[in-house]
Parts: sequence; structure tokens; C-alpha cells
Amino acid sequence: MTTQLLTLAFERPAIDWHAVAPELTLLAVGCLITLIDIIFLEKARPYTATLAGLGVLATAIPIITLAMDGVDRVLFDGAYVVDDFALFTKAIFLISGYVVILLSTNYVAEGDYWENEYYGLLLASLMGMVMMSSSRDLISIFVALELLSIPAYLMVAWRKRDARSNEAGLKYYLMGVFASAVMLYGMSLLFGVSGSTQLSEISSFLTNGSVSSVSAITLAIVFVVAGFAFKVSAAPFHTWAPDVYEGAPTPVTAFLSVASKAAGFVALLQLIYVGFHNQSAVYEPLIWILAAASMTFGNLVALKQTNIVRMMAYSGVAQTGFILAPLAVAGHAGLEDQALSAILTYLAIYAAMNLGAFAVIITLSRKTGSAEIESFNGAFRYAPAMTVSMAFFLFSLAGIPPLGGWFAKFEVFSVLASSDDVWGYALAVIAAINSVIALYYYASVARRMWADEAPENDLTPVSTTSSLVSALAICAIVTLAFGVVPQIVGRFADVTLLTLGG
Amino acid sequence: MYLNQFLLLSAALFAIGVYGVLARRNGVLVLMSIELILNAVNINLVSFAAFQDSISGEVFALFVIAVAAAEVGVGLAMILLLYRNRRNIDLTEIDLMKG
Amino acid sequence: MENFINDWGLTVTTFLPMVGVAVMLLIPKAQEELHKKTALATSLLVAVMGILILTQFDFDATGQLQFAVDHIWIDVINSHYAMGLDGMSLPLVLLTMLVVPLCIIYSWNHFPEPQNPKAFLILILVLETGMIGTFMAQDLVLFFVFFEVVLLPMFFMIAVWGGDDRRYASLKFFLYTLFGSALMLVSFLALYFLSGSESFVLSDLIAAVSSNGVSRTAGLWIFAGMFLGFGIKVPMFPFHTWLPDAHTQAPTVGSVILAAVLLKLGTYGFIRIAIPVLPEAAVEWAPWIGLLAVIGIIYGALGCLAQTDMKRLIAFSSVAHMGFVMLGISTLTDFGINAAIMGMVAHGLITGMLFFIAGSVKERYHTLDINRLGGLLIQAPRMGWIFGLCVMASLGLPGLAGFWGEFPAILSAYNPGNGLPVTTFRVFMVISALGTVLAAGYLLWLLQRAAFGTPKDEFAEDPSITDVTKHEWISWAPFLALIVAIGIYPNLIFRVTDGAVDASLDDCLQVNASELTAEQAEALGCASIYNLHEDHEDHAAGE
Amino acid sequence: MMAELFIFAESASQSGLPLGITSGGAWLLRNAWLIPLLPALSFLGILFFGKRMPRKGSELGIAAVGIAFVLAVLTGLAWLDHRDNYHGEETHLAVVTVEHHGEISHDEHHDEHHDDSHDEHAASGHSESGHHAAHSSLAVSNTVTWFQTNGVDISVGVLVDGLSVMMLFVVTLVSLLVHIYSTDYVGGDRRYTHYFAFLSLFSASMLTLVISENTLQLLVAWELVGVCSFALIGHWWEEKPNSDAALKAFLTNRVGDMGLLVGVTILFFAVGSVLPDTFGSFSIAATNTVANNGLLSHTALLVAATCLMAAVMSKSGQFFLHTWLPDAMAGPTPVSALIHAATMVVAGVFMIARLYGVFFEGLSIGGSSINLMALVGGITTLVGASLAFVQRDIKKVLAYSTISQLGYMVLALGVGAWTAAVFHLFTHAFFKACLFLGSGSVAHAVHSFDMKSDMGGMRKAMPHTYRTFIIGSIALAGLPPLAGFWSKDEILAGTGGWGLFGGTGGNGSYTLMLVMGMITAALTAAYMTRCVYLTFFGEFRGHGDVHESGPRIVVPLWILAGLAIVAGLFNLPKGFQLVPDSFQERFGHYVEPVAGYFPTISHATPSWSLAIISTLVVIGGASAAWWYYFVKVEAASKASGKSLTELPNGPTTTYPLAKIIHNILDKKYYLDHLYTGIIAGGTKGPLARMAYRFNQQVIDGTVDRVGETAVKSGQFVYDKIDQLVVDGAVNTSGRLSSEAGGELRKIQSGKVQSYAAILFAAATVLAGILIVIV
Repeated sequence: MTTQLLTLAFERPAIDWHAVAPELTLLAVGCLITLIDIIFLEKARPYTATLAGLGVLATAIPIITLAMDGVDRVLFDGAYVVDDFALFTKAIFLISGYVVILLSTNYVAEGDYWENEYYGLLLASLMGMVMMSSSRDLISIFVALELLSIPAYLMVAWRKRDARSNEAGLKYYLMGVFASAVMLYGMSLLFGVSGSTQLSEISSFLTNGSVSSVSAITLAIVFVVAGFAFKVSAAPFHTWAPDVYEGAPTPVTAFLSVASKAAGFVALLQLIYVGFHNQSAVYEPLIWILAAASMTFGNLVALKQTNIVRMMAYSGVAQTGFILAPLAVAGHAGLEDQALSAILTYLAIYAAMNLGAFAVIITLSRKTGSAEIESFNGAFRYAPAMTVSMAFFLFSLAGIPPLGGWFAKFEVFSVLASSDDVWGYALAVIAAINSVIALYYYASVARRMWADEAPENDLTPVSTTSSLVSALAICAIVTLAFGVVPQIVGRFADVTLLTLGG
Repeated sequence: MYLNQFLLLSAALFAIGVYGVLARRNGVLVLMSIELILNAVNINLVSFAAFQDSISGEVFALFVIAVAAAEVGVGLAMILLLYRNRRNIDLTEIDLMKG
Repeated sequence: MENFINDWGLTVTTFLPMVGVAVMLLIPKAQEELHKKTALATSLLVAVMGILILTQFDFDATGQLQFAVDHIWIDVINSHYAMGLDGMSLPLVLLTMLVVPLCIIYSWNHFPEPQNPKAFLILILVLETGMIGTFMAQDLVLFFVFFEVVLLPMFFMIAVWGGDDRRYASLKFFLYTLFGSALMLVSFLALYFLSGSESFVLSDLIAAVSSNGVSRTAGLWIFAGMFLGFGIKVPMFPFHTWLPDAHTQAPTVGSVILAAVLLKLGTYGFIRIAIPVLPEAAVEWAPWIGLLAVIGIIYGALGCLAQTDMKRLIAFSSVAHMGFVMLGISTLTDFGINAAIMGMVAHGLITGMLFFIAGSVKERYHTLDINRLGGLLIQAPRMGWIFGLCVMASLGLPGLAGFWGEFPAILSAYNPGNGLPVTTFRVFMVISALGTVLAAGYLLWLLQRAAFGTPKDEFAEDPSITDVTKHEWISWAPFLALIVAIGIYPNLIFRVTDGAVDASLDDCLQVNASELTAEQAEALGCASIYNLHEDHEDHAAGE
Repeated sequence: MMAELFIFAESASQSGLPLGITSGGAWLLRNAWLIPLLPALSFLGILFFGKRMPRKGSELGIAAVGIAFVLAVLTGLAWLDHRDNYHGEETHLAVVTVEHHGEISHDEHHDEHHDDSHDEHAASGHSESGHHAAHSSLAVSNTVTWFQTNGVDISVGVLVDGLSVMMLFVVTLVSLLVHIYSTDYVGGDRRYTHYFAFLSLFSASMLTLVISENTLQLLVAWELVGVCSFALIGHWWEEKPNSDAALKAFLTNRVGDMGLLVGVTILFFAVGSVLPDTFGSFSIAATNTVANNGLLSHTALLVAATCLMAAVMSKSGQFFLHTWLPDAMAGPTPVSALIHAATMVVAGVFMIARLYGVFFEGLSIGGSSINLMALVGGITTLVGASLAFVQRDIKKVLAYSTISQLGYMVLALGVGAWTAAVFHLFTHAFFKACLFLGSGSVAHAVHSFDMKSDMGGMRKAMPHTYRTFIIGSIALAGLPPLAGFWSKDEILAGTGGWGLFGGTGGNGSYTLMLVMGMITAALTAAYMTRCVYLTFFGEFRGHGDVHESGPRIVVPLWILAGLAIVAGLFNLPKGFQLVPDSFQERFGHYVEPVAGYFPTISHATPSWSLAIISTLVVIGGASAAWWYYFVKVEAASKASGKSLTELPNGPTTTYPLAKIIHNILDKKYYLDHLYTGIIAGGTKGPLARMAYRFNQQVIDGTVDRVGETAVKSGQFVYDKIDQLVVDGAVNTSGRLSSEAGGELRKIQSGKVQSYAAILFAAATVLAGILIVIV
């Protein structure tokens, strides 16, 4: 039995270089930056940020060319697929990565820590995410997950001498590793049951193969989903999020709350749509519980928060609940594609809104120095543009038309409304109530910034840098565009995972 | 030898590892118990690969080992950082942020 | 010019204020005069567009949608950018175009407390776009978007420029209306999916519902969602607690716009969307709406009797007035809904004026506590008499606009549409007639305490209490003229709305039940309404 | 000729019930709406330019009402001419009834030309005897569309017939005199212009009410008149009691208007269900005609009639809604004269007369059983008369006497004596206005209305006022030959009371009504004598020199006094031998319509014996009071040297307890009191005072308490339900969610190992549940 393994002659698998181009360019830029950092040390300090930005934009080019010719490319017999779904999600990762770079240029430069490694880590993590969206194989998903998580641990602990950042880093590391260990155990069981690591094969095996123990599969699916539930900070697994968000440097928090959460969702989508395609009896109730719990839990706790970043953490948990909701009814006939496009639209709009909100928080906290909500009072008097845009993002998160958020919530509601079963309607009602509770803390922050007096009302204007303003501008334009002309994102998100998987 | 024996061993190791993570106060020991869990996963993978004679199990195990090494490296660095700032690595005391 | 109005008229009118906003954003905050002039110019331009539309409007065909525009907006959920104007929405749109410029003129040189005319005027213009858009939208999603656009500026107006307890009032207003609109959205979606119509446009939905129909229970649930959504905005009895707070805390101009137009979005929603799309459910719900309306009338009146703050009293009085409007709507007859639209316009003008006066009194006396007021007729005789005229109009004195809103509503309650319980509606009629007496009670009591008598000594020789200023005259004159004109010759409004209401009401509701034989009812497709209520067949033939 | 939807020009093909109404007629008849328009324009003129006019607006007011008066007289003459020699060329408006309501029998009509000679004297005009429905034209009606709804045109227009012409004449005349009177009386007032503005508005709205063609227009004018009375009563609104009185007047009227609103609605739909292709109609003519011919169900008519009665009770101060009228005396006296004596308060009586078809069928006045209207009228007469006794304020006496006389008119309408009621309205307007203006001139001189403290012995100082006041009181008391006697006698005859008095004929014998009428006649005579004595006889109790009022006050007084004398002659009873046949019953002949829209009522044959009995009763009442005051009080005041107003130790002070119980049984008590009253005389005082206190505490009290309870319940509803329950629910849900947030925060303990524990626990628990479910 062992001999049979050795006889396999190793022949080099045919690689379609165009398909892998984005990952390669990212890798190249990452290595370039680390090399420059080592060689030029101090002199390279001002260039690394712009170089990283350019690098990310460079990787966008192959994605556009891949999208042009519209052919789905399959490598390593199905393990690595570059289709519309993958391209759209890669685009989301790259754009949000670019915005995070813009956010962190001044933050890191003014911080008293060594600057260049930050961008190396960032690009590595981006690389992991870009890989994640194309991997249809347990191994590549695991590797991509670890590639994007480990640099993230380091970035969270970036401020070496600050106890909070330290604590956040450690917490994130321990929880991250523990969760991936649990996920690995699930994956191993999955492999054990189906005998292959290819998602498509697993799903075909699960549907028609004579399955020995159903409970083993359920356990496997739950553990795997739990691993990713941790990543997207869904309710029972979200406990790490508030502490890490508060402790980490704010651009990293933005990165975590948007990019790594999106990566988690992409993995979850691939697993459920391609892997457990017809196991809806298992994953639907699971996701339903996760969605309902995170919505309610996230919103209720956010009501009492005094620190704006912790509040954004809990709001992130609540938004995760909203994004999960369509997944809870994705099993119904005919709804798969609609649910998928709803989730992707929500992810894209959520990325824009959240990054915009974090951009404003970063700019204002340069003046107020603290992330306490009181310190933001009366911002309207000294920074009207910032306050208006913050109100913009907050009400978009709350889902008020004509800002982007309403269309995202509208899609979610229409999926739930057309699910035509009791669980779907129940989730819709919970969602409706939650959107009202959510509005309370969003509106009270906006109101504070508009109406109340600034603390010992010093009205010195905020020193805004060009990169922060451009990041803010990108997010604001994208949010408004999604709100007024939603069919832009609608058309792009109209992809399907079923052709390959099912 | 039957597959179940291997599975039972890995389940036992997994349980011990989880206990180690939850109960231990010392950071380094928590890292060791995480390694324990990962090894449990490896045993699982290898045993399944052997019994169903599909090579990808072993490949998966190799990857897990490699990644585990990377993780431990970063983990130890974190704990070192913690030690430098606090002079102790008792996990129960690092609760600056809560609520 | 002709076809320009026809196909671009509505879009230009709706988004012209946004152009004004864009221009004002560019102007720095310091030049307040320039801001005021641009805002006034924009709103006057919108009014001119309104007049152009009025001239092009074909008054013999008030039933059909005129200046209709229909382009694809969001193809993913196939909702259209469909706009149109007919007899029902024309008066309300014109009311909006009248109110906004006058509000700008009124607040020309006394902006509310934290002086920031740029932001304040931008909010008013955004409000105008939202309001006009809602009245012209023919697509449910578009209606929902404009319905929500109105929410944000109002929230900020109350939150930033409001009175001392504005925090609580603005949040409550926002949450209440948002909860309503969330439910409304869910019912729109359910309606769209269950009726299988191919787009969200109102005409398709009505056709889809009438052709393949919606199950009775589903219809009821959808109507319930819409009823909650619109009912909160009206406000109907149990959901009205946001109105007094919002009004007392809002700045003068804010509460004028809130009273004059925003309350009408709810009632307009009923007659434009709820009743035409789901006539069967409307028939089943009508008695409950009638009941809540009547309770609203009495409850509002009793609420007013207990008030000490003038603005809060006027706010409660508009709960009572909207009760009459809803009573008119709940009768599901031509006469009733005509009365409802007239009631909306009249209430808009009269309560708008009352809030203007309350605002002016607050500026002069710096308090609205009725016990401290008095002798207004001595210190500011002209304002006193205008206040008297508005009080009389508000309690429904014939010869002024208020009467034509209340009396036909009471009249139509005596003889409700087909399939409605006749005796219950007659009980409603008597109770609402009692409502007019209570209205006279609390309003005249207010007039006596505020206007008659001699001024309290703390204000007796206060020089700052001047009579009506130039700006106030300009902004109030059109209101007063219209109140008297509509009072004397109500056909100004009825002529426009009669055709449209006739067209919008489902024909089963209109034709006289007693004359129809069973198979005729079948042919008309009204079987569901009649066999729903065959026990109400003894339709008041001379009884 | 503009034809309405339901009433269409009668042509040969469709025959229907002849209304006797033609559209068209002389220019004046067609444009009768000019009469109300003039004062309306003068209202606007005074309002805007009043301050800048030389005489500050009063001249514009007088001019407008003057022209209106002239127009009214011309319209009257034109109508008389139209009525007498109708040439049949105008189109008749006939109502067509829906066929399937059974065939409507209507006998053949043929055109009949009158060949009477046109007499130059305005009042005379001989016409054919007998009242069979000649195809003559009674009224002229022109309408124009007011507003359209549900495809039906609701119109507004003018209906000119005998009743409206008479009312036009009365209203414009009294209004003109009051205008002239006010220029002097309200001379120095600071809101002189406003006063005249509202006086013109009042005249305009009253004139619109009088010629209104449909019930909606009636309702509009009805409430406008209410508002003008509110404004005029509250003319001196600086003092709180004045504005309280105005508020009370308007609110009580508003309560009545609620009845009017409901009644009009019921009639609108009832008529609508009968007439073809319309869902409702407000037209008075159509409503009356349809009611007369029994096409409406009796219950609808009964309910409508009762509701309208509520409106009449509030507007014309009938029994339990009359409390506002005495308080309304807070307004200036000319206002009281115009509004609360001659015009507005009779609006209720006018409305009954106008919609008599509805009331006749609804309350089945024809039958001899006592109906609601007669009962209310009767009680009001008695209550008014008894309360008038105890008043100190001269205007309050006249106010209660007006209530009593209005009760008379309603009583007459209740028993079916339509002409008698309207004639009494006609005469009452003059002498009551004369009395009010007289009391005004006295008060103007003495600057107070209180008879007991500031008046007495004024006959020498103010001769003109004294003489006109005496004429007015005699007319009011009903002593022949003045106006009061003729109209009151007609009413008593109309009741068709005891056979033995010969007053047979009427619409059934209402004995109780006759008795009440008699008692009131006596009481009226008594309290007027008391009032005359306290004002003009005995020594002058006031201070300051008293001199006669100026010409602008005295001339109107004399005109009204003259009319009080002459007015009676218009309607001499049928068999009155002294006067040629053509002069008998001119008023009845012209004013009472004989047409489709009026019920056929039988007329009582007046009898000499009843006339004599009633005069004796009046003389008895007057002499009792005369004996008490002129003899005993005069003697007592001479003995005591100071001018007394009543016997010091009179019977009122001796048995207080008896009076309280007594009052509750006042019905019977009145009868006993009537006998002892004549003999004892002095005891009347205490009863009236008790009645007054009863009236103040009980009825007036209830009205105020209703106000207070409304306010308290408003307070309760607002505090308890609104703030606590409804608002509370919203706030608690808010607090609940934030507290829940607080609790859940505690889970976030900050320890990483507890996080890991939660993670693992959640994963295993979820796995467990799903394994069980799947």
C-alpha cells in the first residue's frame, strides 16, 4: 500500500499564468518592498507607502484583463478556479486593501514604530485573501486562511510598547489559532468521510455516496463553519472582536473589519455553495441561529458602548448577522443565486460604508486623541465636512435611502420575503426590529456630532492629510453611487457558484 | 488495526489539547497545547489517508505541520513581547479591555 | 416648450432643489445673504415650474396620469423610475411648492437658535425634493426612497435647531417613522412577490393583483403592513405620541413643513397605494381605520384640553384634524376621499398658519406657556385678528377652508361604500360631529386665554412685542388668501380631485350595491367584496 | 333658465309634483342675492379702510344696510306683484320622483289666470278665495353650482317667497335702526370700526340665512351668524366675564350645530335615495316636497326633526340650552337688540318655518298628541316668564322675556299655527327691539343696567324713552289694540284649546298649550309692569343728572314704537267685522305658502270669546303687579322716605325650606301659584328667585361642569393614557433594549481563555443540536 505512493511519477502540473497573475504581482511587490526595506532602511521610509499602493493598483490590472475575456479558468483540476465570483471578490479585497493603505500612510508614519514592515505584512495578508477567493480545495483554503491571518496577528500587535495593542495581538493570535485548529479538526473529519480534499468531489460524494455516519458529517460541517464564523465575528464566536478592534491600530481595525471579514465570508460561501451544496438541512438552521444571534447580540450591546471603535465592532457583528441572513434561506429552490448576489452586494457596500466610517474616525481622532464618543461631540462646529460624511456613513449603515446601505438591506429583505417559509419571515421581522435598534445608536452618534457643544469647545480645525481625504472621497462617492444607482453593483454581483460546484 | 483506534487516539489528543488551552495560565503551555491539537489533526489526516489510500491526506498533513511551525514562531514572539512589557505571561491577568 | 414639460417637467421639478443645494454647497458659509437668495430663487423656480405644469394640466382628464415618465431604474429588482401626476397628487404638490418658498421668506432674518442659514436652507431644499418626489412617484420602490429621503433632513432640523428637549423628540420621531417605513417596505416586497407583477410600478401591481389576485389572508397582512407604515405617518391614534414632541421641539419652519406636508404623506399613501391596490383588504380594514380615526378625533380634542403649551396644543389638534381626514378615507366612497384630500389641503394651510403664529408669538414673548400669555389683541392687534381667523378656520367655521375638510367627511360617514357596516359608520358620524364641538371648545379656550383679556404685567410694556413684520406679511398673505378662497369656493379643489378619485377607486366600491344583481357583481369581479359582507346588503335605501 | 340635475323644468312629457317655484321672475327676484352681498362688501370695506373714513366706517355700514333695506322693500313689492298676477311664462320647477316608488298620484293642474285688480296699497291685493293648489307661482329660486363631488353638482342659490320677503324686510329694517342707534350709543368706543364691521357681517350672514335655497347654505349662514354673535358679545373682551359669555354663547350654539349637522346629513341622503341619478340633495324645496308626500321613511324624518330641534333649542334659546342668552347681555345693547331680540334668535324659528314639511311629518304635528316642539315651546315660555321676575338687570329681564316669547313661537309652530308663529315673530321683532333700545337709552343715561340701585322715577327726565318703553311693554304684554295682542291671540286660537272658548278648528286641540299660553300672558304682563315701575316710577335712586338721549337714539325708538302699534293690523283675524274683507289676514294670505313644498295645515277659526278671555287674563296679571308695586311699595317707600323696590318683610323671608321642595314640583306649583298669586301677589318673588338659583346652579352649573369635566378628562387622558400607557410603552421598550445591552456586555470578561471557552462551547453545543435535529 505504501509502495503505490512512491511509484507516482511527479510531473509538473500545467499552470495557466494569466489566471495566477494577480497573486504573482502581489507576491512580487511584497518581496520588493521587504528587500527595499532591508537594503535602504531609513532612506526608503517615505517611498514604501506609495510603492505598496502602486503595487495593489498594479494587481488590479490582471484582474481587469481576466474579467475582459470572461472565460472561467480552472487550474489544478478544480482546486483553483478563477471565475466571475473569484474576480469580483478579488476586486473587493484589492480596493479595500488600497483604501487601508491610504488610511495607514500617515498613521504609521507619525507612529514611532518601524514603518516598512507594516506594508509587507499588509500585502502578504492581501495575498492570502486573493488566494482564498479562488481556492476550491480544503488545503488551499486552509493555507490561504493562515496566510491572511498570521500577518494580521502581527499587524494587530504593531505598537510594540503599547500594552493594549500587545494584549489585543495576543488575544487575536490565541483565538485565531484555536479557531483554525477546531476548523482543521472538522476538515480532517470531512476528508476522512469523503476521501478527497476537493470541494466539488466532497459535495458529489456527500450527495450520492452511501454515507456511513451522518452525525460525523454534521460535526465536521459545524466545526468548519465555526472556524469561519470566528473569522467573520458571528455572534457566539465574536468575543474576540471588540477587544482586538479597540486595541489594534485603527487602520488595522478597518482592515480586519472589512477585508478579513469579507475573506471569511468568501470561504464560507465556497464551502457551503460548492462543498455542502445539498446539506441545506444541516447548514440552514446553523446559519439561521448564527444570523439571528449576531444581529440581536451585536445591536443590543452596541447601545451601551461609549467607545466609538468598540461600537463599530459590535455594529460589525450586527452587520455580519445581516449578511448571514440570506445564507440562512439559501438552501431553498431557486433562491441560491439571489442569496449569493445579495450577500456579495452587501459585502461590497458594507466595505465602502465601514471603511468610510473608519476614515472619519481616524481623521477626527487625530484631533481628539481618544476614541471616546464624548470626544466627538460638536464636531460639526470645527469639522463640518467630516461630520456630514460621518452622518452619511452612519445612516448608510443604518439603511436609510438614498445612501448605499438601503439597497443592501433591501436585497436581504427581498431574499427573506421571497423565501416563503416561516423561518424566512421570522428572520425578516427580527431584521426589521434590529434595523430600528441599530438606527438608535447610529443616529445618537450623528446627533451628538451635530448638535452638542464641543468639549471645552476648542474649535481648532482638524489637520487632514491628502491621503485621508482621498480615502474618504472614494468611500463617500462609492456609498452614494451604490445608493442612487444601485444597478452598478447589482450587475457585477450577479454571479453564480453553482455551475462549477453542483 | 482498525481506523477507529487511530480516530480515538486523535480525539483523545484533541480533548487534552483543548483542556490545556482552556485551563493553563502560562502562555507558553497554552501554545504547547495548541500544538497538541494540531498534531491530533495530523494523526487524523494521516490515518484517513492510509485507510482510503488517497495521497492528499498526507499532503494536507505536511501543510499543517508547516503552518503550525509558522504559528508557533509568531506565538512565541507575541509572548516574548508580553513578557517584556509585563514581566509575567499569566493569561488571566491580561484583561485591560472588557465590556 | 410643450413637450419639454410633458416628458421632463416632473423630473426637473423634483430635482431642481438638489441643483440649488449643489450651488449652495459651493458658497462659503460666511455669505449668508447669498445663501438666502439662492435658496429663495431655487424654491421660486420650482414654484414657476409648478405653475407651468398647472397650465399644461388637462383638467377634464384629471383621472389619468399626466406628464407620465417611465424608465428602468434598478433592473435587478425591476423597479422603474416612474413619475406621474393626476388630480389626487396635484393639489398636494402645489401646496408643497407654496409652503417652501414662504417658509424661506418667513425665516429671512430670524433663523432659529444656532445661526447656520447655509445648513438650514440646504435641509429645507432637500426636504422639498423628498416631498415633491413622494407625491409624484408611481413606483413603490421610488415612493419608498423619497418617503425616507424626507426623514433625514427633518431629523437633523429637530435635532440641531430644536427646542431644549430636542434629543428625545428627534430620536423618537426618527425611530417611529423608520419602524413604520420598514414594515411598509416588507409589505411592498410581499405584495410584489405574491402578486407576481412584473415591476414595482403601481399600474402593473394593480393589474397583477386584480388579474391573478392575492389570497385573502395575505392581502390582509400586506394591508396591515401598509396601514402601520402610513398610520404612523398620519399619525393615527395609537401611533401618534411622536407628533406632539416633534412639533414642540421643532423650529417654527420645521413644524410648519411637518404639519403642512409631511403628515399628508401618510394619508396620500393610503389613497394612492393601499386602497387602489388592495380593495378587498381595504373593505375589511375600513371599519377599524374608521374606529381609530374617530378615537383619534376625540382623543386629540381631549389631549388639547389638557395642554399648557400652545404649540403642543396645536400639535394635538392636528391629530384630531387628521382623524377627520382618515374618517373620510375609511368610508371608501368618492365623497369621503374627496373630503379627505380637501381636508389635507385645508389642514396644511390652517395648521401651517397656526404654527407660524405660534413661532412669531414665541419670538416676541419668548414663551409659549398659555398661562403667561394674554392680551395679544391689545399688543399686536393684527396678529391677534389673524390668530382669531385661523382659530375659526381650524374649528371648521363654514366660509373658511376647514369646514370643507370636516363637513363632507362627516356627511360621507353616514353613507359608507359597499360592503361596509352602515350602522357602525353612522355611530362614527355622530361621534365625529361631537368632535367638532370639542374642537370649538379647546380652540376658543386657547383664543380666549391667549388673545383676549389684558397682557400680563411681565409683558405689558415690553417694547419688543411688535405687530406683524413685513416678512411675516409676505409669507402669511398667500396662506390667508387661500384659506378664505377655498372656504368660499371649494370647487377649486373638488373639481381637480373628483375625477382622479373616481378613477382610483376600484369600481366595485363605487357602484351602488343594491342595484347590482349577483351575476353583475360576478362580472365586475366584485364578488369578493359583496359576499364578504352580504349581511350589509340593507344598504340605506331611504332608511 | 339654469336647470338643476334633479329639479328640472317641467315640460309636458315628464309630469311631477308642482313645487310652485319658478326660476326667473322679475330682475329683483332673480338677483335677490344682492341684498346680503351689500353688507358683506361693507364688512370688507370697513375692515380694510374703516380707520381712514371720516366717520370711521359707520357711514359705510349705514349706507350698505340702508340700500339693502330699500332693495328688500322693492323685492317685497315685486314679489307681491309676482304673487298676484303670475302670467305663467316662467318655467315651473317640479321635482320628479323615482317611478318604482309606486305611482305618485297628482291631480290635474290647469293654468288659471287671476283677474284681480292691482291695488295701489302695498298690503292689499285681492286674490281668489280658497286654497286649492292653483298652478300659481309662490317662490322664485335661482341657483348656481357651488362645488361638485362624486359627479353631482352641489349648488348655492336664492329662494324668495313670502316668508323670506317678510324676514328680509324685518332684518334690514331693524339692522338699519340699530346701526343709526349705535352711532350714538357706541360713540366713544375704542374699537368703533371693528364694531360696525362685525355688525355688517352679521347683517350679511343673517340675510344669506333668510334667503338660502338649500340646507347646506342654511348651515353655513347659521354658523356664520353664531361667529358674529361671538365677536359682538365679546366686543369688550378686556374683561374676562365678557369673553366668558361670548365663549359660552358660541359653545352652546356649537352644541346645537352638532344636531343641525347630523339632521342635514340624514335629510341629504334620505332625499338622495328618493330622487333619481343623484346620491343626495340639500335643496329645501325638494326636501319639503318629498317629505310632504310621504316618500321618506318616518323614522328618518323623526330622527332628523329631533336633531334639528336640538339646533333650534340652542340657537333660539329654548328650555335647557337657553342659559347663554341672558349671559349674552354682556355685549353692547344695540347688539342685544339686533341679535338677541329681533334677528339671530329667531333663526331657529325661521328654520322650523322653512323646513316645516320635515317637522310636520317628522313630529306628526297634525295629530292632537303633544309633540316635542309644542312641549319645549310651552316649558320655555313658562321658564322664561318666571325667571324674568327676579332680575335686577333690565336687559336680563328683556332677555328672559325674549326666551319666553320665542317659546311662544315654537309652541305655535308645534301646534300647527304656522301663520300665527311667523306673525308673532314679525311683531315681536319690533316691540322687543324697541324695548331693548329703550333700556339701552336709559342705561346710557345712567351708565348702569341695574334697575334696583341706579334707576327709578325716570319718566320725567326721559319723556320720549318713557313713552316708547310704555308702548313697547303694552305691545309685549298683549293688550289690544297693539301688535302683541293680535299675534298672541292668534297663537292661543291656533292651539285649538277648550271647545267652550270657541277656538275650534286648529290641528287638534292642545289644551295644555292653551293653559301655558294663558299663564305666560299673565306673567308677561306682571313682570313688564314691575320693570316699568322700577325704571320709571318712584324716586330716582341713581346719581348724576339724567337727561334725554340724543335724536339718533330717540328717532329709531319712535319708529319702532310706531311699528309696534301698526304691525298688528297686518293680520286681522278672518271674521273681524270692523274691516272690509280684503284687509283681513293679509299677512297670512301672502306669507303662508300654498304650494307643493308646504304641508296642508288647517287654520283655526278665531273666536271673540277667546280674545276677550285672554285680554282679561293679561289685565289680571298686570293689575296684580300694579297693585303690589304701585300701591303697597309706593306707600311703603313714602312711609320710609327712601325709594324701596319691594316690601321689606315680604313673605319670601318667612318660609325658606318650603320653597326648596316646592321648586321641584313647580309644574303643579305654578298652577296653584297662579290662583294665590292673583290674590297674594307678593309671593311670586321667592319662587322666581328659587327658579333663578335652580337655573343658575343646576342648568347653568351643568353646562359649566360639562366644560370642567371635559377639561379634567382631557387632563386625565393626556397624563394617564397618553404619557403613561402609549408613550410609556415606547420608552420602556427603549429602556429594556438598552438594559439588555448592559447585561450582555458583562459576557465580554476580557479574559482570552473565557473567550476560547465560549467559542468551543458554542461549537460543540451547536454540533450537538444539529446532530439531534438532522
